[in-house]
Amino acid sequence: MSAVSYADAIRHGFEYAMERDPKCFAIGQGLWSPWYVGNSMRDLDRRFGKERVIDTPVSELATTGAAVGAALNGYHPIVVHPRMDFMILAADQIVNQAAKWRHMLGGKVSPTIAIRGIVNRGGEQGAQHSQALHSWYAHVPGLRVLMPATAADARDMLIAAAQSPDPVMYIDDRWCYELAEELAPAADIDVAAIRPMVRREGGDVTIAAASYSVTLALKAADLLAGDGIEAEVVDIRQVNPLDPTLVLESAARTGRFVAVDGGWSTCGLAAELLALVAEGVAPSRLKAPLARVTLPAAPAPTSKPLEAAYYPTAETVRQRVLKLFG
Amino acid sequence: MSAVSYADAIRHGFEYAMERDPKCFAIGQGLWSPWYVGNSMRDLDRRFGKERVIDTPVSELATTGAAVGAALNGYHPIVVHPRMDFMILAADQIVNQAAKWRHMLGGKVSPTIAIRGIVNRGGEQGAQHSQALHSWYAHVPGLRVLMPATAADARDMLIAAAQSPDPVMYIDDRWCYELAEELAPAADIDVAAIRPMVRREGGDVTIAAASYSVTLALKAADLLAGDGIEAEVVDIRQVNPLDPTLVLESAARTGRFVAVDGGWSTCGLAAELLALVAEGVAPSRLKAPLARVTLPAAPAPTSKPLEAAYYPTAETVRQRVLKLFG
Amino acid sequence: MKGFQNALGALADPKELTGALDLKNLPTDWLVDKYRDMMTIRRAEEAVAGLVRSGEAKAPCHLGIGQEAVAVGVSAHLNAGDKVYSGHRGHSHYLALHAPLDGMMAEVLGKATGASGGMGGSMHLFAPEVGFHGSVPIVGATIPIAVGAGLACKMDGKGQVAVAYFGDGACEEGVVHESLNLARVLDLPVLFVCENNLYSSHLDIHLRQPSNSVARFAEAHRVDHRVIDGNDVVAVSEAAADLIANARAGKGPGFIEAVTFRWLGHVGPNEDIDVGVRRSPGELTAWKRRDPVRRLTDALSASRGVGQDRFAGIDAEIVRAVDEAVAFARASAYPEDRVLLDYVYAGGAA
Amino acid sequence: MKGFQNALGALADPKELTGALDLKNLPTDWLVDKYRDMMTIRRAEEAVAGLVRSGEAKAPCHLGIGQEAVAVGVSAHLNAGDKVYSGHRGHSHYLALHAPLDGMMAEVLGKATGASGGMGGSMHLFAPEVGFHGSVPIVGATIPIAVGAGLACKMDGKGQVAVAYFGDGACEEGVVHESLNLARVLDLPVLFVCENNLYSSHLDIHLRQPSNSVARFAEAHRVDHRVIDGNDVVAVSEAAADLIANARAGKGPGFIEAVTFRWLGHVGPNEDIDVGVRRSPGELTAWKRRDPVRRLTDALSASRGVGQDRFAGIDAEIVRAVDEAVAFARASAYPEDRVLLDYVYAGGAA
Ligand SMILES: Cc1ncc(C[n+]2csc(CCOP(=O)(O)OP(=O)(O)O)c2C)c(N)n1
Ligand SMILES: Cc1ncc(C[n+]2csc(CCOP(=O)(O)OP(=O)(O)O)c2C)c(N)n1
Ligand SMILES: [Mg+2]
Ligand SMILES: [Mg+2]
Repeated sequence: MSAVSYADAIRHGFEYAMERDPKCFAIGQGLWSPWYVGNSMRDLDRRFGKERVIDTPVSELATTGAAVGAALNGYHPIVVHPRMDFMILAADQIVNQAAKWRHMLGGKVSPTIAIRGIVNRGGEQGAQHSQALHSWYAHVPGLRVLMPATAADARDMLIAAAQSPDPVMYIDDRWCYELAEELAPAADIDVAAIRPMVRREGGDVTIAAASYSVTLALKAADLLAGDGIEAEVVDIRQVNPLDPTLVLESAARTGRFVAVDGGWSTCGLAAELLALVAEGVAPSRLKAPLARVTLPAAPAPTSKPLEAAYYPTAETVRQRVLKLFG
Repeated sequence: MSAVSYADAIRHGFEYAMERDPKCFAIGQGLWSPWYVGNSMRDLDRRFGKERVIDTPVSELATTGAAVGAALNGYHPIVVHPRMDFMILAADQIVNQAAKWRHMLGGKVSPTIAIRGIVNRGGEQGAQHSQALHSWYAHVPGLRVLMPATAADARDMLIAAAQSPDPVMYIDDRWCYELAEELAPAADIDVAAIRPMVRREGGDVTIAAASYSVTLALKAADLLAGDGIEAEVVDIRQVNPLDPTLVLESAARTGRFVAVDGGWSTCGLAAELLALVAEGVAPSRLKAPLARVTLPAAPAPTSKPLEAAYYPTAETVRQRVLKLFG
Repeated sequence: MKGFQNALGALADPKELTGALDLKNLPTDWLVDKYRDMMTIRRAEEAVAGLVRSGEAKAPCHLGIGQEAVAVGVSAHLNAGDKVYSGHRGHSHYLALHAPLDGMMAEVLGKATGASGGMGGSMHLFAPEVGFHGSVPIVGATIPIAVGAGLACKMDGKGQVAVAYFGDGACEEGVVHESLNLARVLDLPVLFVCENNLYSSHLDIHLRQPSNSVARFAEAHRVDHRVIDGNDVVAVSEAAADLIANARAGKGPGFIEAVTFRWLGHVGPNEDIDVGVRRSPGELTAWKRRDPVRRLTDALSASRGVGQDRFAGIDAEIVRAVDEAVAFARASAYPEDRVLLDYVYAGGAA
Repeated sequence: MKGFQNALGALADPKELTGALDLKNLPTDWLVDKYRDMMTIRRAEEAVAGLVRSGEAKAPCHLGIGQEAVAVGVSAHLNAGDKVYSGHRGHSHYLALHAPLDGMMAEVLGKATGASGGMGGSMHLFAPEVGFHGSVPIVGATIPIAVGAGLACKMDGKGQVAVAYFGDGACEEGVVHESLNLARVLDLPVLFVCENNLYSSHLDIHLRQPSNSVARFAEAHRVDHRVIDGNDVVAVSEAAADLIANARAGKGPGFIEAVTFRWLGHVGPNEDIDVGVRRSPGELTAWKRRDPVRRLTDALSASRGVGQDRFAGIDAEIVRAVDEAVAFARASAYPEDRVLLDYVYAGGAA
């Protein structure tokens, strides 16, 4: 067996889900193009046919709505939005419709839809081609929000999303696409069972993150080991609904907590993680104030040096952690 | 002088802003209807003419975009969305455009737009007619988010929004419309100067809130006084950018902190407030874990008893505070 | 606006088309059934109006009295396997499929026995067993959802169709345009039914669009369309028969513009003639002369000799059924608190 | 899709319309100026292509080589008081207004001297002093913004107009439909210019719409429209003259569908014939025969006797200007880090 990249793992997830379930199909912009979604869906149209891998007009809202409609009628569509920025146009169908139909119609119908929003930033793409808006969707009850940090999760969460009885936001980050690891054979996955997990153990500080930020956290933990600090890294994985058990246990044990997130700070995922710890861990157990590492409060720039200043790195995380020991 | 209601105060704000500035105009659905936006804009069309108070087709996205366009060309439009739920359809123009044009075009142009989103819930209106999504907009750098809690602020923040050099989300809650107080003469207001303020002093616990939740917090503080607990109530007012100074000072002093918010919990305003305190106040100064009072993680129901179970009351806040002293 | 176009002509002029319907060669019993369906809708909505007036119903209720012929004419060609979606003014679309009266009344009162378990109220009805797959009040939202239902029908390959009901105001939402294109490009079996009642909330169409006929959008998207008198159940039925048959046969979507008028205000039980920017008592009185029910009974009496007693007998049955449904609704319990969280995710609260 | 309609006929057939332009009675100097404008765009975009190839430019660059006649024909009737908005493929719209070449090159490289201070790159240009009020890459986003600019023009009452450039793909976004209606209902001075290059990214229009002509949307919204050969600068100029004059005179919006073709791929400097679902080397070669520049020079040589030396002189000036702009861009500094926060709110960081 050889290592599979995160991008290929996504494709394997599609293949598994679509092979297992004839009611599963994919729809979105760029699905008939070899280079569109970072090669993570290459040749799916050839394999499953253009009737099950549907490329669409430039109509985010109706496309997403149509997937909701198919989902309400026995299908398991996976809608693909090549950038989260464009997906904003589909927000009504995601937030007002997909998230609410089960509840507001009495629990009798379920939009079994997976909505894949890709974070595609850097490369001087600028303010409208860089956003990571997972915190918006995490705010909305009724949606499940999955953010894979590893190749294995990229595949398995895709399968879970495709098989989920609830609407799922599946959010992958192109900065993860080169991550690679050997994968066990694919299997069915229960979305409700996807919970936070420890990616690295440590007793001095807890660093919680999701998606690409887990990579940063792990690199920072390596650096911190050199500083004599053992960091525990918790990968949140399912950011809504968020099971706080592991985070609370780890933070109570280490007494120091830093959340790292690739989105903005205010009302973002890092804020939620801090709030959970602040509510759930007695102040007497904390050895330092809690901390966040997020994007600065600004739209994404384009210019090379500004991009370098804008995106946090492992070193940014390390510095923030070191302050807690200052 | 006699007391002016919150709803009338909003109208006075429009009157002042439009009288002072011929470039200020209002646009949105229902503006020619006597009963549409809770009477908060009654007869403005008669007073200023239907060319400056424009009722529109059912087109949230283009209407908001058109206001952005007018704002980029020397005008100060106030777009009115009778419900925040419908405003989701305009999210691209708010988040991708209004919030970003200044930054991404080099600081040389400013969408001087005010976007009024009304929270209109209760009354068995259900999941798509009840949302309070202020936390979404607070997440987005470039937007200012104002949430008036009193009649005076309802008027003054409207004026500040209409005069702001930055795009402003002005979010009012129809549950506040009956609040009334005497108002000083209207004056120009600098939006950047709108900061949190203490609505009630107290030394035992800090309750922070915005908009209608301030009313709940004040009522809860009255109840708590009967329990022998003096609560300090901080009205956040401008929830983005959020100046944390006062919140941190108060929380450090009382050692107990509860955030009350009319939105959902996960990645919401209450989470942000807890995160700020958890970052900015040393654990040693805290006498109890921090706490939130928010909506349950569910869409709004319609049925009367479920609405009663869904919306927090002053008693809910009181109980949550009492636990901190348990 | 310059150059508003009255493209509808007589269809938008309430002085026209007020006489007895042309019944073509339709069977009398079939027509009497349509009478029963229309009267059921009307009496049921009158009962809802009563519940709102009495304060028992609190949820916003948008009544469609005066518009009954559209849903009845369309539903005549639908079956339980088809998938109907509607919006805020959906009672008629639900009842025309013979969905349970008591479920509707209970839903209006927010009771656990309601069509949506009391979780939605008047604006959220659900009866998939008869083909009513849901209504929601975000204007335009169910249109792409119906397109997706049509995609499911096409994939299922059983000749079923999806129907989207919406209004002239909804045509101003961009999603309508996207949905028409998508249905056309994918050749989906979707029937778009626009009830053009010439108003969106308080605004007359001439204040919102440059023409009073919305079928021009179907034309732009190359979707086969018919513009008809929406107060003529025979005309609606004919147009629906045609377009539904085409959709079942794989010929793609169709669009009906049914011109009609609502007798009551945008929301609630009053006429609201003071609220509309142009709506006047005169306009309303004139439109009531184009009553879809009366025009059918006139024709049935005149050309088929159906007697007053037959109508009266039906009316009595309807009144009884509506009364029973209201009593059922009143007697029903509210949902339990636990469903507030139980219905959010499959398998209960997270 | 069933029944795709080739409504454009010869306009969409690259074997047609390849000869010298009909120059009508337009002055030779005016026409030579249009040559200069088109060649400036072409050479500038070729230089951008070079910067992308060399790795100096990283931001996504969408080049419009082959489409130069549209912007040049439209801009001939605009002045600095007008308000032009564009999208991801906006270099030509910017340059046709004679906005600074060096500002564009510097912006492409993300330098502080760029049109947007280095904050936007190729997809975000800004030169309000010549009427270019901004381009952004969310497809369709600047269309309602241009409508609002038109509202400002109307309120200003100075006879100015707003222009929205967009593509055939953008027409699939609902906001286009909402924007056309709003501009029509409010009678705004807005010129909608659709560059129909028959592709949206990798997809041919026949895979996305039921007809290859998008002017049907203007028709549906009762917006005055012209469908023209977008590779004929004279035809574009005539249509624009007409519709802009009407808009200035208070007659409301206009719509131009300019049929054209891009020679390079959707993004970047390559032809990408392998990427398009239908785009082929043959199609591209055929379309290059409808070169808007060559058809103009052929006509100027044949019917106005303009000599090769005059063109060569202009070309030399252009090459020099482009080279200088690239050198300027390379030599310029990047923005300072502090602007990252300073540009978020008025008066600097919050
Ligand atoms: C997205 C959205 N915008 C606005 C509204 C408020 N609203 C409810 S019904 C309605 C009018 C719709 O008119 P039309 O589509 O003609 O239907 P009718 O009421 O005439 O049946 C409006 C504007 C809404 N519910 N959803
Ligand atoms: C809202 C949104 N959806 C999708 C995209 C991705 N995208 C960028 S350009 C483009 C094609 C647009 O085609 P067209 O409007 O015809 O313009 P052209 O590229 O042909 O000039 C697409 C789909 C985007 N930028 N914004
Ligand atoms: Mg209507
Ligand atoms: Mg194109």
